Amino acid sequence: MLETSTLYGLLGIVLASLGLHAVILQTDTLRRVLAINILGVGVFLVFIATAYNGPDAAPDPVPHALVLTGIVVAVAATALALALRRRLESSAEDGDDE
Amino acid sequence: MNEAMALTIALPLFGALAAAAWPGRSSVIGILSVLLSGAAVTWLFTLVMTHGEAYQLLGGWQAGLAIALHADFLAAVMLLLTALVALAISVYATCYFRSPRDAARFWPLWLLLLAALNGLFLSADLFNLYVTLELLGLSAVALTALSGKRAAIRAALRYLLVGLLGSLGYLAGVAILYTGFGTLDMQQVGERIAVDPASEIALILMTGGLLLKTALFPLHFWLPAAHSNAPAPVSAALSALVVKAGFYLVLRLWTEVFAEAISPQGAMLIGLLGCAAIIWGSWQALKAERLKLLAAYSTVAQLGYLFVGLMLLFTTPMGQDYELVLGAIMLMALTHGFAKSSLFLAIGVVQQRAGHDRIAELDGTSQRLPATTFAIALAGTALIGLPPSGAFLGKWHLLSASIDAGQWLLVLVMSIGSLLAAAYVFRVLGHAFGNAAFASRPVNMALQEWPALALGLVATLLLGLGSHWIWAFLEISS
Amino acid sequence: MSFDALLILDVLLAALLLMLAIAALHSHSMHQSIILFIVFGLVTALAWARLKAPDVALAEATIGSGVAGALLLAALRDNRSGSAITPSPGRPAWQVLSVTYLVIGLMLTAAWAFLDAHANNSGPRLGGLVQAELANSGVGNPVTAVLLNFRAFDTLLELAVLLAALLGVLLLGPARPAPRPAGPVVTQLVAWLTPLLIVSAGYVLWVGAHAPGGAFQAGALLAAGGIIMRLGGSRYSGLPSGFWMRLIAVGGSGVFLFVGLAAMSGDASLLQYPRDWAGTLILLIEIFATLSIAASLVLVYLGGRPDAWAPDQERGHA
Amino acid sequence: MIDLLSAALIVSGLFFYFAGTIGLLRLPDTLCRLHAVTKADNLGLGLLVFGLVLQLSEPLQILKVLLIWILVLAASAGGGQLIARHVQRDPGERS
Repeated sequence: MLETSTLYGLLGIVLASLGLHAVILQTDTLRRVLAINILGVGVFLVFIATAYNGPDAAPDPVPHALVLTGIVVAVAATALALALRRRLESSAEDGDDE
Repeated sequence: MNEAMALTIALPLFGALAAAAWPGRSSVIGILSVLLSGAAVTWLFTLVMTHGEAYQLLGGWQAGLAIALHADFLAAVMLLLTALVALAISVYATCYFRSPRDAARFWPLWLLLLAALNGLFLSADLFNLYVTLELLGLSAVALTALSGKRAAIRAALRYLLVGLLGSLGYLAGVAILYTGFGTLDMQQVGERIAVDPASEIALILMTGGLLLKTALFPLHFWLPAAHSNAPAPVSAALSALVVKAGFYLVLRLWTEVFAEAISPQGAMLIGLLGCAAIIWGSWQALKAERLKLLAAYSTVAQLGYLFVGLMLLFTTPMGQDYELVLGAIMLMALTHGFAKSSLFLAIGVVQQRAGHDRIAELDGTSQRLPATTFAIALAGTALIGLPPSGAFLGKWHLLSASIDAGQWLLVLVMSIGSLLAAAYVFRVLGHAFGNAAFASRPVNMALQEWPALALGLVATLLLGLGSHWIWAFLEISS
Repeated sequence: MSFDALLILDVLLAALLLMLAIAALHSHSMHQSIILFIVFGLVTALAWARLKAPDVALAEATIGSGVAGALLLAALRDNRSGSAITPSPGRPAWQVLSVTYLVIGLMLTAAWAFLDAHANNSGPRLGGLVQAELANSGVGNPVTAVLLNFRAFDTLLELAVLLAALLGVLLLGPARPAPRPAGPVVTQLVAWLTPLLIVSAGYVLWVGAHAPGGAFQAGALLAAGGIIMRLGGSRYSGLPSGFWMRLIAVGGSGVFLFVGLAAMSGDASLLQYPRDWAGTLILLIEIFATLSIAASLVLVYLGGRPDAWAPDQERGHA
Repeated sequence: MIDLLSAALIVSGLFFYFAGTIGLLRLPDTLCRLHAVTKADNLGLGLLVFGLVLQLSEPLQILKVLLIWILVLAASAGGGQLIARHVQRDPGERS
């Protein structure tokens, strides 16, 4: 029987796989960062799906807190990656290759 | 006892915040924090040695709800390694980062890195470990990019993406484990692990993610660029400590959480990858034209020994042999930690003096920088595994365990690896001791030369001659 | 509403998310990819809300989709003003094929393991423990209780992660030049929205003690205010400079750590708040965390050290 | 009676949304699409909001829904204006 939490859990696994596939095979940095973020959302979905206890019961709050932490970590990492990329692009202009 | 655990994490973190808030005073704050957290680690170490393991539930909540900190012998040893290497690197860094701007950038990130390492060694909670892994990864990446050179930025970006992929793989495993077992506490998960799909896939995902971060062959592709383009003190920390943290977690997860779920084939696979790492890494190190690249590839090879040890751990029956192998792994990790940091720091001195690190042009180094050359020689001795270094004993026990287990391939690989290591070390020393005019003037750089020397001495003499306490303690505690 | 009707919504949401993810990852134009990613984030927020995770939905909409989207769009602008976009070379077919098979294999194994684990274990898990101890945590919202009390150590380290990323971004060079001044309509909109965002950040922070919300969502809302001000042409997004800026950036983890250490007296462990004070201390920590998170997110959006700041440091490198 | 009125308002609101979306998909250039989307959606949203308000009893909830309406109006006005300016600057992106 298909139920809500199973559906979202499986969706999370599929999204994570899509992200993994793209992060390995894509070559553009921006797209890789995007793929990492989608991979992260997939993993978060598994957590939240596990926490769901049906339409009438309260969900488990622990995975919710973990995912909140995960979202902030993901945005921090994204910011660092984009800053590194920007530096790489700007030094390409100056041509200071070693 | 519990204060000691909290302080080992809190002190460097506090130092990082203070150094970030007062960039003008960052060097002073930095050295002070490293000393204080070193003192806390020493305190914790003596407590663990005298009273046994320490365990604490943070916030006073019950197990499962709270995050647990756990200091056993292995954690205490890794903390001590980190504290000592960090002290040497910090002293070195006060000279290396002379401009206030560089110092203000280095210290907060370096202290965050230390806090992450200490937290990682102590944490007994699977999700908390993920957060420490990310803190470790991001601060290490930022430090790698410190020089601002294009090659360093490029290496840092790749290091970041690979690291993120690794930690998300780990996190995916944690998600599956939580689905299956409903807890994040390592001990509780360990009790519930069985040979079932959830355990197996979590084992694969978490180990895979960590191997990517630990750079086990063939997942090492990012390491040489990152380790060889970072500033010398950062390279030392990356090679000696950061990759060890990944290995430490694999060792911990395999022995404490997944022990039930690990098949002999899985252990074999890790061992074979370790063998490939030894051969490939040593060969690339031999071919390297720059000293830092040599040192980085040597790290790839040395990590291979640790994983060969891990395989032996799972093919040797419990009992005295098990402790022999575990002790050998720890000794190899310790020796490599001290020796590789010594080597990178020494290379940094050579690079600053000579303006380059091309091996073929190093002739005459020994006359200008005798202490540094001696440090390179000491570190090389430990990397080859010659007596009296700690690696000698470590390799000796790994070899005898392989012979006992009838694993002749391992014996062959470790022998070839040692020969290759001897070749690449003597290639460097041959040039360093060669007679030639050395382009730079002699300068007194005692504060920058002795950390490398001290680390080299620990790796070769102290660990080699005084390593019996490791086994003595392992026997007592079992 | 019947259970089945909602399941149809679930299936539609899942299909939409899948399509958006595939389109975002494989669209030909990067600009389109990023827009699709932002939409993906917003639809994900719907999925979180559907799974009864309103805290996560708020965070996803503000941080995961909002701030991350703004960061990505700003990064795309770097591309246009900077060097030409290098045409990305394709991978050889054997690589594509082997990676695809590997990932599909991993996906199927993981799905099988998930189904197995999910079928065999469905209990309250840690949720039961949280409910049992919630009254002792000082707050009424279980997610806030986990974040700031039961697993406060995670959150402390997470603020450190944000700080590490911020320090990394700052050392990589000066901020992007301010955008050209926006038109009158937008300027007016910004002037109008900013106070509203500040008020709603305060509300979300306050309400987080007993309802969905909290420091992270509030911090992201404040950051949104800063980002909008920047888009409206403000140079520093309303941030103070120099010492005060640094103090705000480290203040969140600083106050957190200080409270955690101060609580450590007698038998109490790190971060073991005195029971009667827990609610107050958590609010105190959250206020400073909100400011830190907001300042850090705006600073990383600016993309580096704003040029007029930190006169004690040299400008630029290359 | 109130239920009926509210349902009628919501359904007609949805119709305008539908029309706006068709316009977005079918109209030839950016400015036309913008026109369709902003005009039709604003009207649709207004009808939707009033339909919902009829269902609510607590004043605070009504206030919240009205606040959402005003915010979305402001955002779509600002956004629409930005897109239009962009098109004016780069006529190449008209289609």
